[in-house]
Amino acid sequence: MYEIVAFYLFSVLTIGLFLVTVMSKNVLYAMTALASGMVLISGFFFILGADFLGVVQLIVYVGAVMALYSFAMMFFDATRDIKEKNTNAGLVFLLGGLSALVLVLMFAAPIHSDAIQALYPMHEGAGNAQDVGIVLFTKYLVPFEVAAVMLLVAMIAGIILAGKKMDQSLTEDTSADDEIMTLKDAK
Amino acid sequence: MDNILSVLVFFPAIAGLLGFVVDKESARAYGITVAAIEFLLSLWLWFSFDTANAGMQFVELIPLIPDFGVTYYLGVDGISLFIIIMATLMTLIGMMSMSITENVKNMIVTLLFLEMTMVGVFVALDAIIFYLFWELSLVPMLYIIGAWGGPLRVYASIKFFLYTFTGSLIMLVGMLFVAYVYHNLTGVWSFAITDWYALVLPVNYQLWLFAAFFLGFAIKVPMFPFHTWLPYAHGQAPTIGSVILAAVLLKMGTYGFVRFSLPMFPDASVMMITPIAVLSIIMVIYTAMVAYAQKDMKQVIAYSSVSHMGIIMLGIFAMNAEGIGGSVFQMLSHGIVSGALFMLVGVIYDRRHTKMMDEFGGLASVMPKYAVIFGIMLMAAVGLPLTIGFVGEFLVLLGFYQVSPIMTVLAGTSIIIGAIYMLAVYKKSFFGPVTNEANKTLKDLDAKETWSLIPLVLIVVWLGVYPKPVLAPIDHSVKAMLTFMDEKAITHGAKDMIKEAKSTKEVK
Amino acid sequence: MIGLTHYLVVSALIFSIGLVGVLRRRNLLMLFFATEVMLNAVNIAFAAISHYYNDLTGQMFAFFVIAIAASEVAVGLGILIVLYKRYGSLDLDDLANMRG
Amino acid sequence: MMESLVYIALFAPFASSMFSALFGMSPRQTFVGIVASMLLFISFVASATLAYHVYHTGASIHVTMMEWISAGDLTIPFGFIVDQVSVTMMTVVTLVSTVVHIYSIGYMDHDKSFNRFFSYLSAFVFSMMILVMSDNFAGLFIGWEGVGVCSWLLIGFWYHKADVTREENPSISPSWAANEAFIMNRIADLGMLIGLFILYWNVGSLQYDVVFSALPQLSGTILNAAAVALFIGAMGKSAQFPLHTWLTDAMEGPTPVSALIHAATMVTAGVFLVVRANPLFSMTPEISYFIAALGTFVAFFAASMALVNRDLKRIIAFSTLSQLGYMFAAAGLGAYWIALFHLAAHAFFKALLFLGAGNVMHAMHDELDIFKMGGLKKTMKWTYIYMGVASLALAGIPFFAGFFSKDAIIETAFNEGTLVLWAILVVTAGMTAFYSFRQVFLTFEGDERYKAFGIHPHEMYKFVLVAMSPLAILAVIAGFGMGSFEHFVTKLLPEYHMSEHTHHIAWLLGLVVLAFAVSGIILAYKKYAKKLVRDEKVENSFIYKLLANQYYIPNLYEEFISKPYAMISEHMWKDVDMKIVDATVDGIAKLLYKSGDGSRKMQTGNLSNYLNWMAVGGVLLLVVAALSAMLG
Repeated sequence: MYEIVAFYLFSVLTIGLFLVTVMSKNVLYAMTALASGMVLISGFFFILGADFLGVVQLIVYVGAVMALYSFAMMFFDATRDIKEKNTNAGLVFLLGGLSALVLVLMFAAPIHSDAIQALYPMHEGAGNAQDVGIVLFTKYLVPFEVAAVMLLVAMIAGIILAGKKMDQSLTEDTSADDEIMTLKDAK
Repeated sequence: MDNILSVLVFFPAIAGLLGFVVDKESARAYGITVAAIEFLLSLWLWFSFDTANAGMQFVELIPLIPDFGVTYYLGVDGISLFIIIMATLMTLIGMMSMSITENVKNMIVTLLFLEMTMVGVFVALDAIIFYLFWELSLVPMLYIIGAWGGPLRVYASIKFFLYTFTGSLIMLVGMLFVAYVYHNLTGVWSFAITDWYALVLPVNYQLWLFAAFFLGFAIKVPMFPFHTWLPYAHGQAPTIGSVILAAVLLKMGTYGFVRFSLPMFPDASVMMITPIAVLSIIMVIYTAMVAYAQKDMKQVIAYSSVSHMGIIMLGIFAMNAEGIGGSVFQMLSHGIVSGALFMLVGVIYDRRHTKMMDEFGGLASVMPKYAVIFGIMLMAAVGLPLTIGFVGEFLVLLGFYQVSPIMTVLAGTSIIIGAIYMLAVYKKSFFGPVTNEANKTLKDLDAKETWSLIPLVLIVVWLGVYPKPVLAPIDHSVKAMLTFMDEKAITHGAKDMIKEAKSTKEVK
Repeated sequence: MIGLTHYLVVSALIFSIGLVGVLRRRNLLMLFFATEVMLNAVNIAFAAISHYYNDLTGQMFAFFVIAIAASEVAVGLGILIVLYKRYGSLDLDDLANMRG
Repeated sequence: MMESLVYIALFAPFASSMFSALFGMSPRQTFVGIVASMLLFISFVASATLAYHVYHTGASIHVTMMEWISAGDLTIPFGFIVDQVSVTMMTVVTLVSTVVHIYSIGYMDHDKSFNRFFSYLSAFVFSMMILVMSDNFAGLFIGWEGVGVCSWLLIGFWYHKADVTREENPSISPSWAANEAFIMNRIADLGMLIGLFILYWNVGSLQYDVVFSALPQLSGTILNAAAVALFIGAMGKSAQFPLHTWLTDAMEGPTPVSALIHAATMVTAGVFLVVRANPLFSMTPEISYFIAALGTFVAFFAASMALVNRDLKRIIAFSTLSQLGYMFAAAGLGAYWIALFHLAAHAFFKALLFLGAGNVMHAMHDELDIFKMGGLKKTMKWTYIYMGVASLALAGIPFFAGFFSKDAIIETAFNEGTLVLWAILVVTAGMTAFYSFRQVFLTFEGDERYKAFGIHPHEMYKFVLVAMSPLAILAVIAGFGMGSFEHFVTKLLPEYHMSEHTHHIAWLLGLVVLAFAVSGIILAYKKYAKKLVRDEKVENSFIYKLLANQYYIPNLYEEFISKPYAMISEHMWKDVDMKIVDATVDGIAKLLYKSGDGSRKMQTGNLSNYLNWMAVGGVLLLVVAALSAMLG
């Protein structure tokens, strides 16, 4: 019973929060809504019994990713409202609505195939983390390592990209920077 | 020499690469030497060719991509042998007579590369290798037209390239499909043409595949209504480009029909006799008329080329040994004669920098030697007996008569309208008084030009009087192909057609 | 009882919201947010399918999605910073210098 | 021995041609002409020896030199046969050619292309020899086309002359006339080729003996088709209506050429073909009757045009045309040997007539208008005698060659019961006598009109006159060989016997013909022998103009064939090829360019737009997937 309540609660909340993320003009609001949405999504994972995934979701998304965003935002002027020419609302909602409709139709359709069989079944009794660990470090070892390397590369890339000329302020007195000058001229 | 064919194919290309380091002044001599060696090699091929054997000879087979059945597979039979010799000969003669002075070295290298692709097309027995050389041959020709051509050269060369490329892409799809069908039926991949021959396809497959191959070949031939790239290409190309284009590159199309379409799709070929014959006849008559209306000497020859290719097409679809054999012979004859005619137009262009016939008149009295050789080639072009032009044309018309007398009469009008435009050219340019001051001081053929044309004249007469050494091997291979087609045909109509057209009626 | 379909529908809706965001926003940062939304939507679907078919593969994929999302954010933000340094803006309309 | 004679007869002219060609571009060398003439004489001697041999042994000589074309089931050798028919032709051809060669040494004396002329002339003789000697139809076709080309070269020999209007010169220019001749012959050659194809596919060979022995097994339709096709070929070469216009225009060539090619030899090739293929034509009576009727028509038609013409050579050309009509009439009626006999006799006196005309031209500085001549008998006695003799022979005056042969033809027409043909041929005989002597009298008798133009005529060289004498002698005496000739050739050709009835009244028929001929001569004498009286009224009459303009047929051809052809060609090029075919191709290319240009606007450089497009694509894919899932 509580599962139903939780599901609908989470659903409504996440959809609402993400709507805020997408529609809000203020970056801070958007980011806050996004972070809250992420937390609620981990809730879905817990309901679904994917405990480990839920934890990872919390740590990585809410912890790391959102922290990155917040730090990044320090570079930009986050308090200002974003002024942008949004795409024609009609088109956006037509496409969005259409895709939602089609996807919902597709997912709501009954699945007939009996051929779907578990490739790596979960074990009764064993905890989710244990299961995940076994599969991850046996069947998915190579992808896992590759993912690790990728994360390392991404980290270094991020540092190098963002770290150049960290000593200079981004928001104030950019005229001192020759490079920026020339680029602006070029533009 | 077991790998004579590989040597034939790659010798010019390697020599061409080495040509980059040759000194500018000696590039021409280098090119002629290489072309001469290549020509001698091809002659050697002829002498060691077993004329009694109708099948493929000098076969080389090296698997390249075994998983997909792509092999390096070369071989010649009576049909391709002489086209190869003609290709090497025309390259040699073209180089000898070449009058280009700028970037000679680049031209030589380009020509040698072109020679590789030309020989490659005619010896390839693997569809992928064939296609490779087929497409590669476009590049040097594109460069020759684009770099040494006339004022409209960019338009002409792009038109040439895109037009022929479009056709061959469709052909490629056809090839892949044949390979796919082959794989489905046998479980192995193969692109070898000889393997494909064994494939008995249902009639509807045959028709579709025939259409795909047809587009590729027909544009190259070029058949009406796909011919309009040719006048531009010829009009803008330098003399050497026109010579090679007319003599060899066009033959790739007709050769393709003989090598692919007929043996692979016998039923479809028989079904398509009438449409193709109609197109060919339109091509013969219509382009001959267009040729008559031309003011530019070279355009006349260009359109006449199309008209003659119509005769060749007709012969191929006669489905009998006379017609197909005549057709293959006519390919050689057309190569030599139209090549020579383009060279002759080049001669006068070098002197006067114009090809407009109203600029000339009375050249026969100023340039007698030139007029004589032009006259001989002209007579060969209109198919005078005892010249090379007659044998092929006669056999083609003879062969096609069995298929349809009415259409033969229509196609036969080519001997009339061919004479009309050719004689008109001759009269306008060579006869009459010398009216134009600029023509009064023209020099007759110099040694270089004479000695490049004399061999062609000799061949024209030799093969006109005694075509047997060439015709016999062709006939052998063609007969073998026809027997094979007859056995392979699945519809009764096709079987009857191929059989009936093969033998004269028994006298009761 | 909540079935697989429910989760998939929610996932589809969230995905569509993300899509709306992608379509609507011109600010690069907001685009990133929208992308995150879409990725999370997919993760829900994965987890749900994993649960209902009793198969861990879905969770595995979700892990890798998260890993990729993390690295995307790292690199992407780096690029954003560079862009901001150069152009002083993150609006796509300002960055349109590849006009054909 | 005899085989090598065959080759000598055949290749001596070839050697002569090649020898002269060696000097083709160098200045005039008299020895070239002499050597060429000698080689031709050798060929003549060889032919005569062969004739003697064949006459005595009655056997034909058959040689095969080598294989020419062999493809499929087709095998064509270079084979030559010397039998009664071909040896007759060979002797006639080489004899006339030898005379013409020697004559040309004198006639072409001042021409700078002297050597080239001999090269062409001998090449022609070579082709003609192939034509008559070949043992198969394909070989005949080689010669057939070969003589066509040589005729082209020789008609256009003075190629440097410019085109003028038809009013000034009805043949426009030598090169124009040459092209006309070649193209008209080609039209007929197509017919001939088709004939060869029909025979090949139904018989399996092109050898005369194989074809003729297989003919009885063929159906009537095939025989008729083959006969029609071959006769079309014959019509072109022998200039039968409607392909006749080239022959008079061919007079643009040097006169020896007209004598040899356009009178004695080449134009008779059509008759030769019909005679050669007599087994075929005798099996197709309808076609044969058509041939006879057409021949009769052409005989009359050409003679009518000759009545009023003022051009010395054209008159003779029309008379050639007319006589060819006689030959076809004979051949069509089944009297093949008579046709062949008339062919030979005609060759002698017509060549003589032309050479005489050449003498006159030489004397008159290439003036051809007989109204500007007259009274030349004083200075040109021998030429007058020659031309007089030739004209007597042509008119069919008793005991000259033409009398025997022509009379026999007219008799045949009577014998076959084709009285209409007979009547026309008789009338034509009278016309022939009239125009021949009109020409002779206007040229040699009467007032000396040439003086007004300041021309000083002179007789031809002695050796030329001597060289012409064999022809003159033959023109007189050839008729007496008729009996033995019949005996000779009917070993090969079907015999032809007059019925009892015809035989009885033969003298009466002969008398009728003679009466017409003599009255023609008398009429000509009365009108033209004293002096030229021009009658404005007659010359302005419609008929006179019609005849003088060759029934306006050349104009009709130009208006309704040449000009429309040129116009259609122009349209084909400029409108169809450029504006439809090529424009379609370019249109496709333009369409691609346009669509590329149009879609370039999508490339805004704005990522957001790209994202939108991507989303559109994604949604579309989704919809497609959903739809296909639903429908599939």
